[in-house]
Amino acid sequence: MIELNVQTIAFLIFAACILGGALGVVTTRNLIHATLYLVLSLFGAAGFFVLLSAPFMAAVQVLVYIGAIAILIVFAVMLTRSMTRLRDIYNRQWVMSAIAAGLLFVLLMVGVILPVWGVGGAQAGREVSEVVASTAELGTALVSPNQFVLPFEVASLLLTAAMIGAIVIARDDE
Amino acid sequence: MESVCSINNFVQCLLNLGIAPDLAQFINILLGVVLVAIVPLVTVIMLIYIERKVAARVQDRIGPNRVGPYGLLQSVADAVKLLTKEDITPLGADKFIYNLAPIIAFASVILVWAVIPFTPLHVGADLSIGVLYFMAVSSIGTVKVVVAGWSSNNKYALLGAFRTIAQLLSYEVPLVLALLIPVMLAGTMSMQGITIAQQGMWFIVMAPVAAVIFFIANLAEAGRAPFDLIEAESEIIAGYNIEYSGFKFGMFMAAEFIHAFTIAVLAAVIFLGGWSGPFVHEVPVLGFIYLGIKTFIIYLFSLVLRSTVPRVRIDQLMAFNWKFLVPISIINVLMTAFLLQVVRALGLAPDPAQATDFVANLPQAVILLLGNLVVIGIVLTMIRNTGRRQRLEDEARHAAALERELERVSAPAGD
Amino acid sequence: MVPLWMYLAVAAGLFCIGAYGVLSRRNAVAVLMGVELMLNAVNINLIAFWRYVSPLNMAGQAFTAFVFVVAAAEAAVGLAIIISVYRNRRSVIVEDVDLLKW
Amino acid sequence: MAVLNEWAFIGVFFAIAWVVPVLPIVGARLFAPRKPNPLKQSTYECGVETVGDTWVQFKVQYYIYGLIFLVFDVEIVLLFPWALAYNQLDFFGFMAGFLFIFLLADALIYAWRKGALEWV
Repeated sequence: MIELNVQTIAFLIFAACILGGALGVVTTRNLIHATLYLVLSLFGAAGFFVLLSAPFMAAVQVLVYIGAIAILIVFAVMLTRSMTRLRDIYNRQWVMSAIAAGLLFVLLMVGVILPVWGVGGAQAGREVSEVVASTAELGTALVSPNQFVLPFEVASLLLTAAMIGAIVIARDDE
Repeated sequence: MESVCSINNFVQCLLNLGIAPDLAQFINILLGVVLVAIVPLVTVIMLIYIERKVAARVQDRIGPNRVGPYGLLQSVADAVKLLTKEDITPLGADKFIYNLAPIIAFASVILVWAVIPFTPLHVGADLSIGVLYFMAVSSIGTVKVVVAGWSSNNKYALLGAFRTIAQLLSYEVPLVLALLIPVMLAGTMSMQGITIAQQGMWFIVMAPVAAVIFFIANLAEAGRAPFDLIEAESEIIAGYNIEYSGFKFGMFMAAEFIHAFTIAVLAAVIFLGGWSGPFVHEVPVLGFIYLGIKTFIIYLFSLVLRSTVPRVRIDQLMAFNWKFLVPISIINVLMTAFLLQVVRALGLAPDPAQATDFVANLPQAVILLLGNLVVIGIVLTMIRNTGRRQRLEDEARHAAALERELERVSAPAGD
Repeated sequence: MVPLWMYLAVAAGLFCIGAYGVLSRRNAVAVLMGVELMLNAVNINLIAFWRYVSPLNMAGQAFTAFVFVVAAAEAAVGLAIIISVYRNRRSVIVEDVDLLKW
Repeated sequence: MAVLNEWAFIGVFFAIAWVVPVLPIVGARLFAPRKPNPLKQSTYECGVETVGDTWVQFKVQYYIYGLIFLVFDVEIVLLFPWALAYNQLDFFGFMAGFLFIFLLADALIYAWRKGALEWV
C-alpha cells in the first residue's frame, strides 16, 4: 500500500517521537520528565515540518518551542516545586476524559479523515504539486497590504500585551 | 580523468563500481558527514594546546612543554587521563537523564558544522535556512543545561544551571537580531548564499555594529571569558556540570572548546566572507585555507580577550545585555533597513549581475558604513557620559564618606 | 510521498492525547503542557494541508506563524498566572483554585 | 528531492553526532576504575550532607527573564521572512517592519521602566 522508502521511514520515526512523547507527557508523574517528553514530541513535529517542505517552520518550532517555551515550563515547574510529587496525578474524571479523548479520536478518524483523505476517499486522488512556495514569499506575504500585514502587526501587539501582562502578574512586588 | 575518484564525483565513482544508486547516495552522505565531523574533532585537540599556550604567554608563563616536542601531545595526555578517571555518578541522580546531558552538549555544538561552507564546492548541507538552523541547534544547548543541572541532585548544580540558562537565553536575543542584518543584505538564509553575497564586499564593512554584537553575544553563548560565569569557580563552584567526572566532564569541556571555535568559524563565514579570497574559484581548496586563516584570527582574538578582560558580575551581565546590546541591536536593524531603502531610492544598490564586483558594491557599502559609524559614535559618547557621571557620583560618595570618617575621628579630640 | 491522511492521523492522535492531558491532569503546569500538545497538532494539520492542498498559497504557513505567536503568548501568561496562584495559595492543583466556585 | 537530500545529510549527521560522544563515554568504562562507595557518591556540597530538598525555591526573576526572552524570540523569528524578502519590499514593507519592531521596543521600554530587568 505504502512504499517503504527513506521518507516513509523518517515519517514513522517522527510519528513515534510525537505520539510516544505525547503519551509520556500525560502519564509521567515527574514534571521535569514530562517536559523532556514534551521536547521529544515537539522535536518530532519539527521533523514533520521538514518532511512537509516547510524547513522555516521546523526551525521556528525548535527555536520557539524547545528553546523557549519548554525552558519556561521548566522554570515554572521549579518555581512551584512542592507540587511536583503529587500522590495522584489524575483527577476524579480521568476515566471519563480517557473515554472522551478516545471517542474523539475515533470520530475524527472514521468520521472525517479516512472518508475524505483516506485510501479511496473523496479527496485522496488529488495531485500533489512539486513546487512549493519559499520562505521569502512568506516574508512578502506577511507585510503585503493585501495579505497578512494586519495580523502581522496585531501579532506584535499581542506579544507586547502578553509580556506586559505576564510581568505584572508574575512579579511579587508592591 | 574519469577514473580518478575524488570527493567531487564520488557518487559517480561508486555507480561505476556497480553499487546500487540508493546505497551509493547513502555512502556518499555518510562519507560527507564523517569528513565534516572530523574537522571540529581534530581541531579541538589542537585548540586545547593553542589555548593553553596563548594563555600562558599572556600571563608570562611557558605553558605545556613536557609531553612530546614543544608539549604538542599535551591534549592526548589529557584525553588519556580523562579516559582512565573513575566515572562517579552521585547517589540520587536521575541516571538516564544524567548520562544524556553530556551527549546533548556535544551533539548540539557539533551539529552546527553541518551547514558551514568550507569551499565554493564543499559544504555539508546547504540548507535554505542555514542561519536559523544554527540558531535552532544552539538553542538545544539550553536543554543540556537544564538536564545536567536538574539530574545531578545538587543545589549548586541547579543554581548554576539557572544562572546559565538566564545568560544563554538573554544573549540569544541580540544574537538573532544581529543575524537579521546579514540575512537582509544577502537576501538569503543559506550559509553558502551569504558567503557568495560577500564576494564583492565583506559584511563586516557594511555592518560592523552587527558583527561586533554577533561576536559578543556568541562569546556569552559559548560561556567564554569575560562571560564565563557559567563556571565561575569562586562563586558557584563549577556551575551545572559540578557533579560530572571522567569522560562525561571531558565531553562538556570538549563541547565548550568546539563551541568557542565554532563561533569563530561562524563569524568568519557570516561577516568575513568565509572562503572568499583570490583565485578561490580556480582552486577551491584555497577556500578552506582562507576560511581557516580568518577563523584562527578571530579565535586568537577571543583567546587574548579571555586572558585580559576580568569576569563580569551576574547583574552586570544581564544589564549589559538588556540595557545595552538589545537596544543597540534594535536600532541597528531599523537603521540598516532604512538605509537600504534610501540606497534603493537613490538607485545606488548594486545590480544583481555585478553583485560580486567590488566597485558596484562601493556606494551602498559607504552609506551603510557611515550609518554604522554614526551609531558607534553615539554609543561611545553615551558610554563616556554615563561613565563620567558614574565616576563623579562615586567620587562624591567617597569624599562624603571620608569627611564623615574624619569628623568622627577628630570630634573626640575636640572635646 | 507519504499520503496526507497519515499526517492527519498522527495530528488527530496528538490532539486527543493532549485533550486527555488537559482534562485529566491535576497539576496546572501539566494541563498547560497538554494545551501545547493540542496546539502542535493544529500546526501539523495546517502545514500538512498547506503542503498537500495549496503549496503556493502562503496562508497555511502564515497561519502557523500566528499559531506560534499565540502559543508563546498563552504559555507566557498561563505560566505567570500559575506562578501567581502558587504564591497566593501554595498550590497549583487546579481543583484547589476554587474561589469563584460556590 | 535534492532539497530532501540535504536534510538526509542533516539526519545522518544527527545520528553520528549522538554516536560520537557515546563511544568514548562507553569506552571509558573499559579503562576507568569503578569502586563506588557512599562517601564518594554523595553530592559535592562542602562535605555536608544535603539538607532538605535539592529543589530550593527560586527567584521569580529567572522566570521574568525567560518570559521577556520568549516574547522577543517569537517576534524576531517572525522578522526573519521579512528580512529575507527585504530586497523585494517597497517602503510600505519597511514601514510594516518598522511598526513591528517599534512595538517590540515598546515592550522592552516597559519592562525597563517597570524594573523587570533588574537582577536584584
